[in-house]
Amino acid sequence: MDYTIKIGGEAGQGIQTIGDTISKVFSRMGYHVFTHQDYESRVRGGHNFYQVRLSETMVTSSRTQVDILVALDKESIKRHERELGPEGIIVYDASSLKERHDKPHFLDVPFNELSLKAGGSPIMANMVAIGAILGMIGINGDVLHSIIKETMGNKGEAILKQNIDAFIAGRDYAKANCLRCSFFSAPSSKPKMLIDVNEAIGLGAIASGCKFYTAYPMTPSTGILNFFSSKAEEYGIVVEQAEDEISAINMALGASYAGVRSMTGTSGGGFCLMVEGISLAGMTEIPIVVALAQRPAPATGLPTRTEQADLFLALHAGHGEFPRVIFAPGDPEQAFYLTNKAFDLSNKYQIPVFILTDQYLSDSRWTYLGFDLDALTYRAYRLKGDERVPETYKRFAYTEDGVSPLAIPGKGKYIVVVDSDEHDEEGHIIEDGETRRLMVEKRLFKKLPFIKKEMESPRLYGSERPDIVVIGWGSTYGIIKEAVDELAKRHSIAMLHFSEVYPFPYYTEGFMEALKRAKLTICVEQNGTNQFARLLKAETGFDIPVKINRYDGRPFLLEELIEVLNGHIGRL
Amino acid sequence: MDYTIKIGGEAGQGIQTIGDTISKVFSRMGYHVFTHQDYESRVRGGHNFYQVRLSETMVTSSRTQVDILVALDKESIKRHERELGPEGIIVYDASSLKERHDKPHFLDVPFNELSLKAGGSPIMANMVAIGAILGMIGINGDVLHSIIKETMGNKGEAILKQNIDAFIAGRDYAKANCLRCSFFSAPSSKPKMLIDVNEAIGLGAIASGCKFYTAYPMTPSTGILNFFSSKAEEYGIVVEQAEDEISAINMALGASYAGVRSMTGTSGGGFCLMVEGISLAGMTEIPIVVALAQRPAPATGLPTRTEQADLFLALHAGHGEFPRVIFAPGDPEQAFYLTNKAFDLSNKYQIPVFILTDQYLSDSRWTYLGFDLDALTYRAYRLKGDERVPETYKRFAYTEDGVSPLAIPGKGKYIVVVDSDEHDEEGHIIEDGETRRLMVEKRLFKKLPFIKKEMESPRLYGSERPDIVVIGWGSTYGIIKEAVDELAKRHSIAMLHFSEVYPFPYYTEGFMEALKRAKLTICVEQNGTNQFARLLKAETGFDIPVKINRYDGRPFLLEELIEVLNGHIGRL
Amino acid sequence: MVTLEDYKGQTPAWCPGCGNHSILKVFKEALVELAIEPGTFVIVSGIGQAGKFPHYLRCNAFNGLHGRTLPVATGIKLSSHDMLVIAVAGDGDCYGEGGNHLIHAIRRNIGVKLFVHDNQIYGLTKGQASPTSIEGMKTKTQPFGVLSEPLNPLSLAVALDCSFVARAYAGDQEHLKFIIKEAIRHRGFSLVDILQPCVTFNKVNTYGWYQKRVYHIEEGYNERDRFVAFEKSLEWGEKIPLGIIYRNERPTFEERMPVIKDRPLIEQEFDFEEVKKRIDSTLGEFY
Amino acid sequence: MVTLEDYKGQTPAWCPGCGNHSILKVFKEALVELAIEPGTFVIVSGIGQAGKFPHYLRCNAFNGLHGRTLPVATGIKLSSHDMLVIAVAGDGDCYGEGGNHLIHAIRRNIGVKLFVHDNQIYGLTKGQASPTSIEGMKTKTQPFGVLSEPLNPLSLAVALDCSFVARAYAGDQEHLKFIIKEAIRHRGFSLVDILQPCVTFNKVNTYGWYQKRVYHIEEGYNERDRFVAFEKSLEWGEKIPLGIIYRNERPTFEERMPVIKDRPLIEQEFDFEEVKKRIDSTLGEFY
Ligand SMILES: Cc1ncc(C[n+]2csc(CCOP(=O)(O)OP(=O)(O)O)c2C)c(N)n1
Ligand SMILES: Cc1ncc(C[n+]2csc(CCOP(=O)(O)OP(=O)(O)O)c2C)c(N)n1
Ligand code: SF4
Ligand code: SF4
Ligand SMILES: [Mg+2]
Ligand SMILES: [Mg+2]
Repeated sequence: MDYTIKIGGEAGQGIQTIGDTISKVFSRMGYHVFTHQDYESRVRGGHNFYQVRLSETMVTSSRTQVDILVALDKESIKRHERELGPEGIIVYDASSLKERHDKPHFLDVPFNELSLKAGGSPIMANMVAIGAILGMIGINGDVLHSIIKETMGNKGEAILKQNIDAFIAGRDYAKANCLRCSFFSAPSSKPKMLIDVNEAIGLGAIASGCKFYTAYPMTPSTGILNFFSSKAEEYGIVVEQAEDEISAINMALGASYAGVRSMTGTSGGGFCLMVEGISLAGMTEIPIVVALAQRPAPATGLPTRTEQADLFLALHAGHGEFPRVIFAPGDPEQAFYLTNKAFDLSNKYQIPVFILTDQYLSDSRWTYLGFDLDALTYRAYRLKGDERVPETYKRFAYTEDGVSPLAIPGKGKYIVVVDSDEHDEEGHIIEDGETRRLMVEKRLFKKLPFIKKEMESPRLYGSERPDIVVIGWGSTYGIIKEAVDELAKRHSIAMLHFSEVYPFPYYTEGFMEALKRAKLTICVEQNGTNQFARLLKAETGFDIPVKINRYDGRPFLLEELIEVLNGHIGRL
Repeated sequence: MDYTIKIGGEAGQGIQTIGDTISKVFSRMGYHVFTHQDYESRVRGGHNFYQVRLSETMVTSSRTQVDILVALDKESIKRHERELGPEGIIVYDASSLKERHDKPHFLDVPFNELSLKAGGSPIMANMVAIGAILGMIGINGDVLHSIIKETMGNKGEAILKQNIDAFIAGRDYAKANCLRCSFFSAPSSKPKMLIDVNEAIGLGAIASGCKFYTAYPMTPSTGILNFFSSKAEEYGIVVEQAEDEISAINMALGASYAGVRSMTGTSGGGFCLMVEGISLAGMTEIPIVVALAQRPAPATGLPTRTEQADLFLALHAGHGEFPRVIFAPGDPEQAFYLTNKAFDLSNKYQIPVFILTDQYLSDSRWTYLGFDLDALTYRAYRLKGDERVPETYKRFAYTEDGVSPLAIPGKGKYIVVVDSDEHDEEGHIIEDGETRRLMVEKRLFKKLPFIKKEMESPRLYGSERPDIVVIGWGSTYGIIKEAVDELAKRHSIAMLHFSEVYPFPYYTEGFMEALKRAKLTICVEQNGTNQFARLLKAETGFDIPVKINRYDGRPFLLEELIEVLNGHIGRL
Repeated sequence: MVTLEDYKGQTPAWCPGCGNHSILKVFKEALVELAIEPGTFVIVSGIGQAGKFPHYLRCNAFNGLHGRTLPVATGIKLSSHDMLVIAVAGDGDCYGEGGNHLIHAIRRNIGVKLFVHDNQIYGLTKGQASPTSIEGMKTKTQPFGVLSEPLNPLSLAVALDCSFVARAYAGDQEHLKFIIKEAIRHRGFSLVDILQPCVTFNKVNTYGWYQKRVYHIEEGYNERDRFVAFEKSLEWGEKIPLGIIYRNERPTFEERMPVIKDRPLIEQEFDFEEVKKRIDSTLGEFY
Repeated sequence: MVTLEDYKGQTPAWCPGCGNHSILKVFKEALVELAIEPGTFVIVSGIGQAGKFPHYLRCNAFNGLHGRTLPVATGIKLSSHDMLVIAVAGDGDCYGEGGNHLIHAIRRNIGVKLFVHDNQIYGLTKGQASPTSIEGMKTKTQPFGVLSEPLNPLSLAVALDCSFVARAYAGDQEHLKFIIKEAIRHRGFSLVDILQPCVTFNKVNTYGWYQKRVYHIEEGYNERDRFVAFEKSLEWGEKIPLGIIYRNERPTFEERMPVIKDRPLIEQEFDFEEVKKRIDSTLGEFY
């Protein structure tokens, strides 16, 4: 079982409800699910779609070939009919689309009529559609009942019943009328967790003691702000929508100075506005975690599409020289653990740590059996309370490893002074060259080797001594992984995936060996200028000869990537 | 004749007046002059100095060894006595310093007393000091008379006379009392031009048709704003101090869109705030020139000191991918011509061009015989007027070289639409991947090869087939040049200086050959992380083995650099 | 003669029923009635639903960054001050991200006409509170409701002596048109805050909500009296005044900038050879 | 007992005669009189002459970026709201670069006490016009004199319903001390604009200039009436009022933020094991 269901239509037609609901049904039934979304920068109209892949084995990417296309408008048929697989079916409501298709791969389900019959409103037409999808695959939908109850619980029994009736009507109609339907459902198993990367980052942050999140809304980073907001009360988190991104990062730095683990998140243009604040974090050695959800740029670009073109910006954001760490998780699970590591390193070394994601990852959901909370780390690095901090406390005391003890202001007789100017050990402005030199060495040179040691090597997945290595970073993880799985049937191939992107780890021998002995190395990036390949070259000297780039704002899809990879392999 | 005069004292004591005036006297007398300044981020007090080197041959750096130290306070003696050369003299006013030195290399000149005698105020004590300096070297000071007249012309005859009397008193006193003085003045020759890099940038911009300069004050870039302000009326330039740097760059982009060549300038933190605007320039393909005067960072850092640590920031400022050009002039002359080239390239390719300087360069003055105005270029790239622009004009029309015709809005029936979102040929928002792909190719890939062809190779100075190559960029030009001149007496050595820093020129063979065949290559940078050496490696694969860095905010001085270079050469 | 046809632009991507549609319609009508040709003026906008405005009518357009409408408009106006320069912004755009520029544009009294589509919400980013959102309003990012006092743009403008301050309402088209025309005719900086229902995300400030509250400022109101204006600007809640709140005739920035007094900057031809000669004499100052 | 000695900090790098010296002196005295211990509060500042302030007395200090004083202070206050959080800024710092944050800090009514050292000039960068510089003032970067209307921070604050708005003068130390104490005692956000002569660069607004004009607001003035306050805030020129212009008792932001109502954020201990258990149950929502 490996089906792809695509729901297409205009913004505001309920595509997201349908997609979210069926994914939840599938994951709760124990299937593996991968979803991705494609939408325009508008609130109503245009053309959007939501793609759900389900399987009884792990799936981590979207496929080109569609099995069930739910067309909520004509445009969806026009655009996506060609994507239909040989057994594929297009479900639509002929009367509301005002167009009838008589070809055998069309199934007309009167969404509206059935929902009205069930006593429902137009929103319930979506329930009929959900019913039709499940019916076609042969899923009964008991799970759906409870999901409907959970999400609509407070809307009253009557609405609830109408929804369920609508669902049943759709399901039964599809069962009865889809004579060509050859789908089957694998036996269900243990419920899976269905989660996206923004939720995973939020959870990872909360589990790491983050108590302060401030941001200015910006797609696709807003999901993190939403998540924090939704958990603010429960976990006692101060969440504040700032007046702009400059304020957001400065507030977060204020909170961190005051002793609270804090974080901010943004996207391209918003990140640009934080660049000066990042430099301030560098100078004042205040721990801060910044999530940067990339989208196609320059400027406003394509606000709801995907790209991986802000790596160099993150690498060099902020004037002057100071250490930083950059993570680029490949999936929500990595995001969860890396966010935890981000907080730990940021507080341990008193540096800014960036978590890079992108729209594709932000709008994808993945299934897991669960997250291992015992793999999380929490170490309190702050000096706390009068008893442990001497009155002569110096915020920037010179130390062996460059890390000075970090005390909390207002809690004793000592004082905590930080300064954006170059400063002495006490934090006061200086002018002399010698102190400057010592502070650069403390802040930058002394810390760097320790930070490098913390970095994990990239993940080599697939053949252990591969002829072909496909290199990726961040959000291409899932798709490269599946492509490699597929190609491994005929080739000695492996994926080398970097989720800890910078600084490069010290002991690079392991993966460098794989790169050097491979006959073919290929770097896959969602950008036009091979940013990661250039970074790898700068850091290791290794020049990846073949690059696959996509910069039209759309993610790679499985069959497409396999085809391009095959093309290169064929030329070996 | 190669004398270094250092004036030391507190901010507000008139160090700058003395330094500026004597430099002007020397340059007008036809000597070559090089000056540099060292001052604190305060308006009164602290310790500052101004160093003037004069010679009958070209000088392009500051020396460690001082010949005449004018000590306006005790601190200056404490700090700088040790810098005195074997024939050196310290001039001071024992009564105002309330300390007397009887060693032979001290010359007590009663600045205050003599100025009071000349009927003057404390400011005139500086005139006495100027007189003393000139008297010691044996300069009569007729030139000074006219300089005083030019700068104080409007203050009335009485003041003028007092000043000249004070000068004469100082001069004659020094002549009579400096028995140990062994200085002599070479015969004077054709007057030289004495200019700094901010003035040169301003002049270069004006000569290139720049009519709009907006900025927010920030040391050391403020000099450019001052210069534009001083010439606003004469040249009809709109100069506006913006409310912040974000406004400055956006205003400048507005003006450029409207058809006016425009520019902005700033330093570290201010540049950070412009980063989003730079990305906007990239997306809208609006020509813009940005001067970035570097200073030690991160954050506020050392606001009045020098560093070259924002190269990577300039290289990657702005989210997303778009072309840019970076110049880093080595002296005012290069700055003048490169600013002209910056405007030309920026308008030709509709891209942002950055001019990187730093505090050292901003606060140094250099002498020249003159600038060659015939070497300037001006080409009007704008479509102008109804007659030449069709009503169907498309701002972002696809073209062979990626450059679309640029029309001026409001001048005809056509319309000019630009958008920070991804857009079609007409400038309207789009969502589809195909247009996106085409626009990335137009904006970035098509233009890049043409831009690369415009770049000049770095300057190889010294031996033609050098064993030793000393590499630098930007403001280290003058010092490396003189160091190489000195070392060339005993070694086969050359300087390779980059003032056109990015993109790297196509035909790199010339200089690459020199690098490859050299026995020793050394990169000299005013930063801690070898930014230029890393860029060179990334662009050419060549790894410079030896690096000389300084990151305490102070510039290299000649003898020091020679010594360090000699150390490396000795190990050959 | 300009007709509405001449103003045909792209098809709006706004939700059906959105207040922006009325504003667009009325705006075009006002331009036609003022006989302004499409190619002769420019609209600068930021990012947001309002930011898309200039794409939907035929005009010169600079759709810039979120929050940065006014600096761009100022740069254009200073370059080409005989051209009509209009700025269109959202409430988040102009009072949130771009708040600083508003203050300083008012101080300059630059002759830009600013129309803020004030829907008291972030529309394009799907319903977060804006600086004008009502206290207590719950959204996905204001889990405890809005905790800040809403910004009153009109009071702010009056306090800063803004030379034209008005409020209009997307649901009152005739009046809106009148205000648009007055704002365009005004010499200095004009701020028009247009109440614009967002039918999708703002479920508080609906057409009905506004309809019940808005009224036209009474005849005889002295829009030149700053104290009266301040008092009027504070009216909000049960009664919301529409009209010109405040107006003065301070000199504009472009009038005060000497170098463009005689001729717009863009009309001052650059004569390279002539300038080189002058530069040559300027270089003389450095000897 | 705290004494002035306890407040000894670095030696000021200000010019002799600068108004900042008096402010510093009076500020320390006020702290001593309020019996505030050096380690118990924090001063946040930006960049400028005023920005150096916290180095010159013994206190917790965050000397941040130019213009960004208020966001930092807000972050600190929200984290540790039982701590006194003071913000010190220059006029360029706070009304120029940081103007947007001022607007929104006032909206929030965050309990930060802001003191603006208003010398009507950019001091540290050597004499450019600031947003409060008088019209027509010529400087090296305003070759035609200042062309904009000066910003009136008090009117702006009153318009935004700022909960404490006052003006003081560095040359009137007793009164300044009174205002500093009142501002510190006030619960919500306080804005104190302190007229501070810059003896080096501002040759217009000198001690003499101020001395001739300032007067204490008359007894019986109703500082709780917003209209009266607005009128008073506009007084400037021949007569410049000193005193509390406006005051109200709006709830503060920290009082309204539910999660810190009971205990400051910083006091809410993070119990890793306990949180992991709760995360475990939150993860349940994703099944
Ligand atoms: C620097 C930056 N930050 C954030 C965004 C994301 N963003 C786009 S529009 C918008 C707010 C929209 O609200 P408003 O300005 O009120 O306009 P509306 O959509 O309501 O008309 C935001 C936050 C952005 N584009 N740029
Ligand atoms: C982002 C940024 N822009 C510019 C500067 C340069 N700068 C430092 S202080 C200052 C203005 C000082 O004026 P004000 O805030 O009034 O303080 P004052 O020195 O008068 O007390 C400026 C522009 C900076 N440090 N950072
Ligand atoms: S979301 Fe609101 S503001 Fe945006 S188009 Fe829809 S109704 Fe209008
Ligand atoms: S420059 Fe002005 S503000 Fe700065 S210290 Fe001197 S007198 Fe004070
Ligand atoms: Mg809005
Ligand atoms: Mg000031």
